[in-house]
Amino acid sequence: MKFGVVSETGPRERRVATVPSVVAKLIAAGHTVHIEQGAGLRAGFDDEMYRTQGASVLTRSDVLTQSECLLRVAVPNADEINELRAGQTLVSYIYPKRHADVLASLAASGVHVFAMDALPRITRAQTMDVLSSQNNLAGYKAVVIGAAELGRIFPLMMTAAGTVPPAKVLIYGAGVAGLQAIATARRLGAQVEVTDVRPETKEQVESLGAKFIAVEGLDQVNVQGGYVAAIGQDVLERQKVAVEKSLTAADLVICTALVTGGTAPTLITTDQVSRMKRGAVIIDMAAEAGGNCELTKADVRIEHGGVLVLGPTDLASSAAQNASELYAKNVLAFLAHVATSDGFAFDVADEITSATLVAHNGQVRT
Amino acid sequence: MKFGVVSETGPRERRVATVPSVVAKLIAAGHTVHIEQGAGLRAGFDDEMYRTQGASVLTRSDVLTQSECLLRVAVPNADEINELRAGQTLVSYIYPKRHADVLASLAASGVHVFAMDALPRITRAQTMDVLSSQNNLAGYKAVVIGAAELGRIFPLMMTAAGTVPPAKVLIYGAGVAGLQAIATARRLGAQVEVTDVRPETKEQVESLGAKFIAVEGLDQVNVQGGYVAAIGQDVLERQKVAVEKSLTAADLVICTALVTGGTAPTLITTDQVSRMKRGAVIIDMAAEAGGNCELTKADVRIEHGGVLVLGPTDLASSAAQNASELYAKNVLAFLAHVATSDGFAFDVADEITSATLVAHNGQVRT
Amino acid sequence: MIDGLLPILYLIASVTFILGIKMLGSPKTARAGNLVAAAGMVIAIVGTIVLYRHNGQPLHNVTWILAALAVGTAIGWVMAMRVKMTAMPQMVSFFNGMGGACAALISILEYKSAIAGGLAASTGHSLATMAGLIIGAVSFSGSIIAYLKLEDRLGDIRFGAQQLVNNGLLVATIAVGAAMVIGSMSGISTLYILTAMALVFGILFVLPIGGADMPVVISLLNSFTGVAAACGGFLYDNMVMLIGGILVGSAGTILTVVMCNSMNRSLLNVLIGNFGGAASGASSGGSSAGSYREVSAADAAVMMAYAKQVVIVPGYGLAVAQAQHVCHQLEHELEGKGVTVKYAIHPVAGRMPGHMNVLLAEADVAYDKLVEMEEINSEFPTTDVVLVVGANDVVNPAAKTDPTSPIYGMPILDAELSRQVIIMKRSMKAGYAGIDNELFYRPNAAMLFGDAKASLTALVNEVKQV
Amino acid sequence: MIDGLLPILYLIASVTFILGIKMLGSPKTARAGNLVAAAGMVIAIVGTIVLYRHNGQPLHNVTWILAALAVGTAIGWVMAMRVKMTAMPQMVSFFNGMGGACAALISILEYKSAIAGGLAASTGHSLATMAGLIIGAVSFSGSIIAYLKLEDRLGDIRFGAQQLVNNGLLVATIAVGAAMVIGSMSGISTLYILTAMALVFGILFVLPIGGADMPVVISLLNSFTGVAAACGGFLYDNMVMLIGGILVGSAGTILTVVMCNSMNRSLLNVLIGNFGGAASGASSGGSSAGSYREVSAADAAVMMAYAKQVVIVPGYGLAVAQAQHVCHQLEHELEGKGVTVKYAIHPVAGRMPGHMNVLLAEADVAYDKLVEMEEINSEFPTTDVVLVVGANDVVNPAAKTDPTSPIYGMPILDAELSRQVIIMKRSMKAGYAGIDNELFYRPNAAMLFGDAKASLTALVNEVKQV
Amino acid sequence: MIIDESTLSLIYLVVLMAFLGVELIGHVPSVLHTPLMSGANAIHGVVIIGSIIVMGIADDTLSMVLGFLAVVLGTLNVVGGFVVTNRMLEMFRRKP
Amino acid sequence: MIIDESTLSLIYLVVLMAFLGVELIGHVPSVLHTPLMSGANAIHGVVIIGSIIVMGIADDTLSMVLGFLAVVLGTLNVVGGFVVTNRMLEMFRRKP
Ligand SMILES: NC(=O)c1ccc[n+]([C@@H]2O[C@H](COP(=O)([O-])OP(=O)(O)OC[C@H]3O[C@@H](n4cnc5c(N)ncnc54)[C@H](OP(=O)(O)O)[C@@H]3O)[C@@H](O)[C@H]2O)c1
Ligand SMILES: NC(=O)c1ccc[n+]([C@@H]2O[C@H](COP(=O)([O-])OP(=O)(O)OC[C@H]3O[C@@H](n4cnc5c(N)ncnc54)[C@H](OP(=O)(O)O)[C@@H]3O)[C@@H](O)[C@H]2O)c1
Ligand SMILES: NC(=O)c1ccc[n+]([C@@H]2O[C@H](COP(=O)([O-])OP(=O)(O)OC[C@H]3O[C@@H](n4cnc5c(N)ncnc54)[C@H](O)[C@@H]3O)[C@@H](O)[C@H]2O)c1
Ligand SMILES: NC(=O)c1ccc[n+]([C@@H]2O[C@H](COP(=O)([O-])OP(=O)(O)OC[C@H]3O[C@@H](n4cnc5c(N)ncnc54)[C@H](O)[C@@H]3O)[C@@H](O)[C@H]2O)c1
Repeated sequence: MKFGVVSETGPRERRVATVPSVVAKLIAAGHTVHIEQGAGLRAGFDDEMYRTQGASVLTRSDVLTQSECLLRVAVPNADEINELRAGQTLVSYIYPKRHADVLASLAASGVHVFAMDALPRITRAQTMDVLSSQNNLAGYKAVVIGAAELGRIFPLMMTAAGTVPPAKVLIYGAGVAGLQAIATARRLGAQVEVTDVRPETKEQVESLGAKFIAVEGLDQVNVQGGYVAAIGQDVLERQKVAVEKSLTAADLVICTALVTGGTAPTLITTDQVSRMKRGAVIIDMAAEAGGNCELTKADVRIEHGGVLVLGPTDLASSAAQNASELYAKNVLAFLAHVATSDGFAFDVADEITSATLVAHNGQVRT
Repeated sequence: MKFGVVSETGPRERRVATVPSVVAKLIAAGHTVHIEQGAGLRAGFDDEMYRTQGASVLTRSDVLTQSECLLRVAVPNADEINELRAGQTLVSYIYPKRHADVLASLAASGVHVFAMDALPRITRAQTMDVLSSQNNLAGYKAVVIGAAELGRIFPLMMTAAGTVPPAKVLIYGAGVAGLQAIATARRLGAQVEVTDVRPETKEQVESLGAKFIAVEGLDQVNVQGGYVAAIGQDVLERQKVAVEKSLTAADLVICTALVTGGTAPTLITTDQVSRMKRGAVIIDMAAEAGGNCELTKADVRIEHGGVLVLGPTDLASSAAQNASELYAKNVLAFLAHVATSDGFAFDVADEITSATLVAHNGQVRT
Repeated sequence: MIDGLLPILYLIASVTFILGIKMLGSPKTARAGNLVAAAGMVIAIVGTIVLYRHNGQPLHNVTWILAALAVGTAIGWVMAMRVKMTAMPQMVSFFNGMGGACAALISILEYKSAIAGGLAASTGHSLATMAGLIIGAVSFSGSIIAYLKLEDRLGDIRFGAQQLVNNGLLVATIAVGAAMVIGSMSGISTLYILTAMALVFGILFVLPIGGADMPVVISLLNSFTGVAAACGGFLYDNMVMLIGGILVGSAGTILTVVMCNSMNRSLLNVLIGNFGGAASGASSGGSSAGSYREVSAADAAVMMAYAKQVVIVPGYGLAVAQAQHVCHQLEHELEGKGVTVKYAIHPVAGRMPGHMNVLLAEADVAYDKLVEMEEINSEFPTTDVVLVVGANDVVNPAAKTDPTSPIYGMPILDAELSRQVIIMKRSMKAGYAGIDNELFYRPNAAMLFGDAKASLTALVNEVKQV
Repeated sequence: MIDGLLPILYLIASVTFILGIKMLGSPKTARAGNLVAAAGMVIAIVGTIVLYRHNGQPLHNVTWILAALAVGTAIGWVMAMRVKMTAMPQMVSFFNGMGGACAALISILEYKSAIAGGLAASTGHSLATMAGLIIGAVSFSGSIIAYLKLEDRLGDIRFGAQQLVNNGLLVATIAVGAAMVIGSMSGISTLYILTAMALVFGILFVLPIGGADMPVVISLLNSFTGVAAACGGFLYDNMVMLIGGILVGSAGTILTVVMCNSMNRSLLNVLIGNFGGAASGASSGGSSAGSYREVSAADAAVMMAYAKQVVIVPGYGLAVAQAQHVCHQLEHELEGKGVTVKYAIHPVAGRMPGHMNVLLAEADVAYDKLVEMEEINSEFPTTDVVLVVGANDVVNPAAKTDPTSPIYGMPILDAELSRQVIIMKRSMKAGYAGIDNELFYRPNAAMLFGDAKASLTALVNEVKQV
Repeated sequence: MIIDESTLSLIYLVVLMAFLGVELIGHVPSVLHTPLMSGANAIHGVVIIGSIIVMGIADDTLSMVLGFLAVVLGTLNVVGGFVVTNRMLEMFRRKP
Repeated sequence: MIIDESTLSLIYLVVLMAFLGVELIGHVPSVLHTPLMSGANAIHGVVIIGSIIVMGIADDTLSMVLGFLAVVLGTLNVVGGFVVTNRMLEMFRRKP
């Protein structure tokens, strides 16, 4: 099969959908790989590296015309959708629920679409799970960037000039990103507190040496396929009360909470931010999904009463090299599941295929 | 005595020369403290906090006219020197060797100057040692900012999407900043290698779990008062050869090497940078002193063949809150040594006083 | 009056027995200990044949004695060399029975010659004779039954009033024995009846006891035989018999108790617990999937300390127990003993990507000890011991064999291929995927239950002592 | 023929001695062990007075016996209660001497009565008599000399051919003793000469030995007295004397060897090393500044395990040794024993600001266990043990007392104020500031030499076993 | 009750041996339980000494036959016991 | 050499007791060396039994006097020994 990879056009998107080592494996599996000139530069891979592994490095339009299947990272914008033609297949992030319009126009153009973000959270799909691989890096980066922004250091330090107490980090949501954020903040020496609504997260949080903020009634939270489907308003209220003290004492807050379909619950109100410490920083990883903090605006620096609120959407992308490698390997594993050297060959009834194939033969599938 | 603190004017300077908790101590010791409105804001201290501890919050000109002694952080620029009047005392960073002109004009204006950076490296002076307290924070921040800039993560991670190898960090100079950089990079999971020319640093580096790059002939290096005074050219050559492999493999390079008088030896040539990995980052903490890397320009982002060279001069300042606290406590300890509630009272023969009093009665002292 | 050399030889032999028992208690010296005791035995036997004087006369029938020794040696040697490693316990039981029979025979002969001599033997002498007879006979028949049961030629046999019958028979046997000691009963036929009673008691005593408890019973019978041998020592005022016998009697008794303790049961419970019908030993658990073995920290420690390569498979349980530091310490201790230790890191072990990396880095485990799944999988067949610490799904063979399993298709760590797998977890509960793990029931697998931190700490202590 | 009850009482007493010695070996049971043995002793004494039969007759002179007991008890009790803790070793030596004298007296009386009875005593009997006499007398005079030397009433006395004289006298004494055993010498005056020779030998034997080695010598003399007591047991066919004596003889000998080992010396070296003139024991080091004590890991462990509060002072050496993980483990073990453990963090410990924080955080030490200097300094006076791990300058009192010192004026951790300070480092070398540390020579300080990681590991092991 | 002196010594010996036996079995790792049991088993084979004596002083055929049997059985116990123990301990051979 | 039987038992007893003594002194922390020595010291005071017997069967004054002395000395050994040991062990009282 002929795969094509073009440069990502988003200004903050530094990733690339495939990397040289994966190119080699695709070619070994009998595929062909076309890649746009300079597509990997921002992730640390130059054309020469791709060429050595057997990819043909072409112009963007050549890649687009000569490929049967396009591998991408970011959700395509209108221009990019227009570049595609009917019968081509697109493998990319889509967030079909959040970007119903994008999906509709892709389907309308007759493009078959596999949404990598729609993979079911099952054991078998773990090697393909881009959400895990990318959120993991993002969780790490969120803490590192938070630490860089913060006017304090993380670890306790007893020095000749006095004792610097450890920074207090509060993390909302102990999913993939949240857990890695915990680990990273702990490594740097911060005191970490965590709130989540899935009951099993308590043990997981503690397994990383952080403190879980107890909220009653978590057993009533409805969890489906690993995602929080519904939380009672009363639980959210109790959570707000339980977290209050930690929030006002926090130096850095990392928000990662999402519920089904990738939308973000509002967990920090403007009023609460006003009560936070001067100099505190909030990194809202849920910004793309609306943010866990009322004040969050995606990719905008907001200051509110001495508190900095950041909503970076390019966290994984900021670890472009690793992120591209892992994304490419996820896609490789996914392609092994749905494609042969002669073209796609999949069973729509298969759990993985069914969930990811969001547009097929001009139809949006749900 | 009447102490005054004005806002720092440098655009990147977020620190403030005293903090509320230290104000309280100065007042308890019988002094008066005037502080410019908003001077502490960027470090996370608002006027109210100062006022509560007993400082009078005034306009800049009021502070300047009413104070006998001004406490500052950054080396004053020409405008700031003009604000001072004869007979006033200035306690600040000066770097008398590097800024002979500044010192000369301060002396010419009849200002008495204590250079906090000129403290002797003796045990007794440890509580006053601003270089230690600030470089320590800077060392931490350099790594954190490096980690934020880097397109890779630091720790080894074995995941379903593949293994991410640990980042390789190379550190030049294992002084105060270098050691803290080692500790921080190690905490985050990087593999750390270090080069220094003072022989005793080997053990110190290893005591932090990092690898010391062996260079022969270090016993001939001339160390005076904790500073490297002279290194033979042959040692530098051998060092360059020994480091080469680590440098071309490094993801992040932190430069902290300084020699007597705070000037920086050139340790990384442009040619060497060209051989480094695409995506690597160099944080040159010696930028203010000229930089350890040939390409370094203070506070300018430079890219060279996919390698990013940063020369931040505001690293300690980026941890403004802690940095201000520690600086203020250093100054407090220093003042306890040279001042009483009735005014300065010092013995010029005293090792500490003699070394720090760089301008007195219109004369530059050396 | 005894000639001076033989007692000295006997003293030397006694000392070798003491040393032997002591040395058998530590893996480092056990082999040597056995040989030391054996050498002492040779000294005692040869010394007896050559130097023993009865009423000033050397022993008669030396040819026959040597013939008997030759026959016994040949049979014993062949049997001992032929037996499979798995059949060792029954072999020990068999040999123990032989010793018991020998003691009983001596008593019978002694009684006969006492009658023949017509001398009124002293009470002590009679007591030793009767005790040797009864204990030896019980040990003989009991051991043979234990042997047959372990060989699976005999099942557990229980009947209604078994305990009552046993106790009754025991009391009767002792009563008859006592009567013969004080002289209110006598005669060779009474003696045969007494022997028969003791033999029957031995049979009934062992019959109902379950297979898992057999080692304890054998150990008990072993100490019985020791006491019987000591009785022989009394009869002949023979110090080496006395000392050897008592030593085995007391050490054997303690060993029996220790064995019960390490099964978390009392001796009484082992001996009469069987009548309750709860015959399955605590040392093997049952489940729908089969039965599993448990292993003690001490045993695990010995296995690991004598291994060439140990691979540690960390999982989510390591994180839950926060046992990473102890785990690192175990690695350290093992390496100190010349064992190669590696960590097999499964890509999804734990609950977040890189979970094990974070943990082990925290404990300062060197990066180059962490081996990726693909790489380590080829090493398992040559690995002596795999220590699974709080992992479950990542070593579950169902991922390869059971298409209906939710983890089917996930690559796993092939821990099962190694010589021995020790699994540390708190219970037989499932892991994240909620499914049973067949590995736990494999013959080369054994469970070490408990919180991983506690278990690892115990293991470290034991390894230090090996 | 002996009446049946007394032997049983003796057996009980013997068993209490065995148990007592065993229990004295572990801090947990030591007190109880002493009482158990004492109880056994009471049983043996009372039993003897009441039940002993000599030719069928009870003992005469019971009033006098009781009087003697009363006198001895009164004196012994008062002496034992009055003695200062620091003078314990010489007290033990004194009491040991009394035991030796008692044994010697018995031998003398026995010999006299043998002569009086005119019976040719058996060789064994004579052997026991002479051995008891010689050994008892040596033990008596030696112990008294040891007592006087420890009381500082006597210095080390050496002269030219001392070793030659000693050996000669020893040979002569044994020769005379042997001659009396085989009968080629005899007579009460010869006996007195023999006694005198033994007494003189005891004196000469102990005279040259240095103060630091005295405990070893006392222990040796102690086992001598044990053997002398056992000789008494032979004389009277008295089992409890025999067993008690032999037990002390053998256990005492082993103890002596163990004591030498823990000083890293051989027994021979202790006993004859003094003749070389190198009298200063290895257990106390010398330097210009004074002398320091060393402490073994085992002792340090016991002190710490029985402390209420232990404060650990980490320094640069902890980092160099990379011993942070073991240090954390020690904390854990001690807390497990109910000890409060804190870390005193000096602001400039190590080589970079926050060095100790980085280290201890790596080992997962809880932040709230780290106490700042100002805060912990007030706690030292109520701290039982301070463990200084590879720190030096930060606990150097010169910072407060010596204005010429380069560290003068630096605030320090007042470790010296605590009850006991244990310092772990590799040598007596100086730290960063390059100056000697007076703390190491304080009476409440003791050095535990070695790499901090190795020392801490040893300490952890010992603490576990306390 | 009257006990003669040599019996008394024996009683002491027995009690003390029992103590010694108990002391010897201290902390034995349970992998060594079976070998230790087996080694002890071989040691009580010392009862063979008794059967040798019986045979050595036997004068009637029955005694000879029974004695012969006893010696054979005792030898089995001794030889089999030590050999089996040795085989069990094979695993503790130090690795090269 | 001819040894009588009761002596033989005693020899055995001595050898075995020696073993037992050695076994008993296993791993003793060195803080316990002095108390242990002191306790052992008290135990060998059992020699007092001998002196009591001597006194109990003494018939001349010299024997009485020497016996009396021996008993006093032995008692000193026993009582002083146990009391001193007990005092040394005071520190091992478990904290409350
Ligand atoms: N790595 C990831 O990113 C990720 C994310 C989500 C899910 N997962 C899933 O998580 C699983 C990971 O496999 P795994 O083998 O690491 O874990 P696992 O299958 O969940 O098994 C962990 C085992 O540890 C034991 N355990 C828990 N606490 C313990 C303690 N304190 N001491 C001793 N044992 C303890 C539990 O048994 P007892 O209760 O009997 O003690 C449990 O069976 C996989 O199924 C994977 O798909 C992984
Ligand atoms: N914290 C800072 O920022 C900083 C910076 C520069 C200088 N300093 C200075 O450094 C000193 C710090 O005091 P400190 O007490 O921590 O250190 P120190 O005074 O240097 O003493 C450290 C001691 O540790 C011992 N040691 C070294 N390696 C060891 C090992 N492997 N095992 C056991 N012991 C070992 C050494 O004794 P042996 O050789 O006998 O083993 C040495 O005496 C102060 O003088 C301070 O002024 C501090
Ligand atoms: N078995 C597999 O194959 C597999 C693969 C990947 C992830 N997972 C699991 O799926 C789960 C979800 O991971 P994710 O990172 O994608 O989750 P997510 O992105 O959907 O949500 C992030 C976290 O936010 C939490 N959250 C929701 N509402 C909240 C609230 N009001 N307050 C605080 N927290 C709130 C969720 O519980 C979740 O932990 C995790 O347990 C992960 O381990 C399983
Ligand atoms: N005792 C005290 O009171 C005290 C206080 C503060 C610092 N100090 C000590 O003073 C020393 C200097 O600390 P600093 O941070 O101010 O040093 P610095 O800023 O002068 O230099 C930084 C480091 O660069 C190193 N360097 C110089 N030339 C180099 C080269 N060619 N290659 C590699 N490295 C090179 C130096 O050796 C030094 O380690 C440290 O050892 C510190 O611990 C002592």
